[in-house]
Amino acid sequence: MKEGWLNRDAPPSQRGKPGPVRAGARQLVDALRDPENFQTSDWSGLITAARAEQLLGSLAFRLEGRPVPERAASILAGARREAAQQRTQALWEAEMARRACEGLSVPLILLKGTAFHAAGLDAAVGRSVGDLDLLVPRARIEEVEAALIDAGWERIKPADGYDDLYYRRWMHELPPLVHRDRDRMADVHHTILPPTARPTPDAAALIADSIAIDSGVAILSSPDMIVHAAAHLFADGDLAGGLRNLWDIDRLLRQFGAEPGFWQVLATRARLHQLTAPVALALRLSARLFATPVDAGIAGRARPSDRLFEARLLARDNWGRPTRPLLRFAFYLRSHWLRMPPLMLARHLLVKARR
Amino acid sequence: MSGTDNEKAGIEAFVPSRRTVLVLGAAAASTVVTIRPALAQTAGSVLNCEIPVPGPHAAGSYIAQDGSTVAAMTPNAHPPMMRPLRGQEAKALLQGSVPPGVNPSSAQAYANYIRRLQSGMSGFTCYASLQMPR
Amino acid sequence: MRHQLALQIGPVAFRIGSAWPEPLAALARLYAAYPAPADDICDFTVRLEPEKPWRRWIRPSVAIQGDYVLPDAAPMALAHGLLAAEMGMNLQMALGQKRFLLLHASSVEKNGRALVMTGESGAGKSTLAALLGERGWRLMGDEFALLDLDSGNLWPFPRAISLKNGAIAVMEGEAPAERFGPLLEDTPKGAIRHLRPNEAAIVGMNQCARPALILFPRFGADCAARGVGQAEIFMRLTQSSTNYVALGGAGFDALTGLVRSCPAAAIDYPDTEGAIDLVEALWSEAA
Amino acid sequence: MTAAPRYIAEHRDRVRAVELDGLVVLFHETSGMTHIVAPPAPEILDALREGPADAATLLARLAARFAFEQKDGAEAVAARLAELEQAGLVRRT
Repeated sequence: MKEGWLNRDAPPSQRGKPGPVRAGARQLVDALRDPENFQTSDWSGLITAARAEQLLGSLAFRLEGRPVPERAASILAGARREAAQQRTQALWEAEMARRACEGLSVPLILLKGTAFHAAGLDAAVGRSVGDLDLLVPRARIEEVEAALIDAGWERIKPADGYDDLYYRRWMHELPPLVHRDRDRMADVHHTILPPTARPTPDAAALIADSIAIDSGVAILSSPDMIVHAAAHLFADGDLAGGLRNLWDIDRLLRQFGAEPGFWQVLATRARLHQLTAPVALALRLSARLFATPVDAGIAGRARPSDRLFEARLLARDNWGRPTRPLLRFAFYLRSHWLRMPPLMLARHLLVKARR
Repeated sequence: MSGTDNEKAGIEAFVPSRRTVLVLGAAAASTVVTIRPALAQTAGSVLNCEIPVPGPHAAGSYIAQDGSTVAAMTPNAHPPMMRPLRGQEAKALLQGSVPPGVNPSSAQAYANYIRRLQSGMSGFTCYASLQMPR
Repeated sequence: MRHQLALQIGPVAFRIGSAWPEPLAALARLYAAYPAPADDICDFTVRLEPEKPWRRWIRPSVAIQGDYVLPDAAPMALAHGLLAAEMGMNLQMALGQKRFLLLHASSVEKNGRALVMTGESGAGKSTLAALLGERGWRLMGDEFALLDLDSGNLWPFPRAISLKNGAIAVMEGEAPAERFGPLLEDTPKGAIRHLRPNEAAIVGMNQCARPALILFPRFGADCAARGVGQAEIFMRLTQSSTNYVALGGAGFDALTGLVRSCPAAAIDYPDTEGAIDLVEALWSEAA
Repeated sequence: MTAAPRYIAEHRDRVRAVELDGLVVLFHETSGMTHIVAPPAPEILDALREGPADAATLLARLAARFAFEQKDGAEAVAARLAELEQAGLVRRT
């Protein structure tokens, strides 16, 4: 543990004037951060916001065993049951991918939710998983795709035309695959950001430092997992679903933060992957919203724009509606800006517009 | 096993008799049926849905006779539909009739496009719900 | 939201928010005798919103939003706002219900035992349940049956009955006019008119029943009944459930329990009166 | 000549089985999936639980317990194994 934990902002619950009911996403953050002291008179608003942010499963486990009104308890119990089945399905997709690629001797590195579940991390508790995200060496990606297609996965975009070309040329993953019997998607990546994005993570280093958890499957090292979560939070999309991604970061940091030497390695890896600034911002936001203990040296000083990020992450009311449309739009533009060099962005938007 | 008395059946459960005939089935037969999520049937019956032809993933493309999407202006291919098909119109198309507002010479291509929809593509849940007996 | 309404239907509570007053006024009239959620906690949120901001006023067009949405859903005319609210609630159940095993089935009760009818849409399971509900049975629900995962009992879910086309006239001859909603013409499903279940159904909305008979009705040339193998019943019920897979092992245990404890038959019928006689006959055999 | 693949079946504890007149409904805990299986699939799963086996060994195990009427037993057993593998109920060792 290093000196100077960042906590210059009081937790959100102690800032501003406490209204009788806090707006949907704020309330959700309160409940996740401090379930022991959480109280509300608007359970409907809390549940709706949690569904909208895909955090109902996480919330259900945070509030398990706490005194909760009967109907809310029943809804949360249903959410835990659903989360258990989602976990089973996510792990099964990983297992079927492993079986499909068994002969290749390519280690499949599980990413995001599937990795959390496979490694039994705290971040997995109640977490929903949509697609199976895999990282494999770029040189082997075609073999992996072929093996998956052999085992029943199919390409869902037409294998000709602009979209496929766009993926293969500019993206960090193959066009998505879907399994014909199980209807589950698989995204096979060769790095964690599109090659067009300005930061260029060191994919070889990610793979070299990965940790085998089973024969044929691995996960990223703890610091790389944080770096990936931060990259995913900011660079992938317009911060939609960002609250769930930030909750992942809080859970991961609380678990990894106690590992000896973790913070030094995190700083080194963030620099190696050219993601020092996003990692710092992720740490600051996690501390701001979830009171996560973070290393102040890596997090850096609070910036005025942190407040905009916070506002964007919390732009959801207690009817589940997205709020602050202008701020959302600004973040949408920003996401495209980050993802592509300006000329390419223009070409992309032009092609989309002409069709 | 009919005609076997209870006591004997009980024993046979543990030590299968050589007389029990096991049909291994033809190589092409199927002995495993997996239950798939059945969202579509109910969703279709509770919701009004529509299918864009083609979907946003291929916006602007023409539709070839076999239902695949091809570059705009491809000879013998059909222009995109100006508006999405309503569920009932899509159903009529799939049954071989031509709903109002659809160019009869393009109807077959559009029907084939719908048949080729896959999970994850716009209109798929609607198409899946139409597949269910109503 | 600008306009709001909360409804308790059986064990499930909804809140519906709307950008316009009309859909909720119609909904409030239709559900006049229903209680508000006792604890002010709702299972599901439905929102009726303009498809685009200006579509609140100009050619108003209602998009069905809420906790769970389908991407292919088409917006509806404001005149069909009541139907949009009903579809919104149905959609939450179909996609979001995780407390019970949800069967796309109608059900009626007698002496604490339930008759469950499921099958293809348009096979008349809804009309049959509505008719039985006026003729000495307690209507539990015309659209969804909720199987308790622990006890194996069936929960009532007595929503307003959605009558389509020919079924409207059939029920207008059975139930008093004040229980009907407005006639909605030219909806995507043709003419639709909603019917509020009778008082027995509403008062009994918290009373579970033991499933005693499952029927798969179908229009046919003659009245006929045939037995259905248990594996086929199981298969058919999984296909009429939107959450069977999501419930995992709990769903498997509940559904195999139901199939093993409950006789079933497929029935063909040429008209509703014939169907009622057939159902009553099969029920006395099963009882 | 490459060795024929050897298969193992999912452990009995991971599969809930309920017999419904002649067919067996399986809930596979590991995958969360439900399968309805007809003979000889349940018998194959049982026989494989004695230990890993290739198709020929499996056929011999089945022959020790049951009589067959058909001649192309090996081909049929291979087809059944492929189905069960696709469903994830058996896998190669």
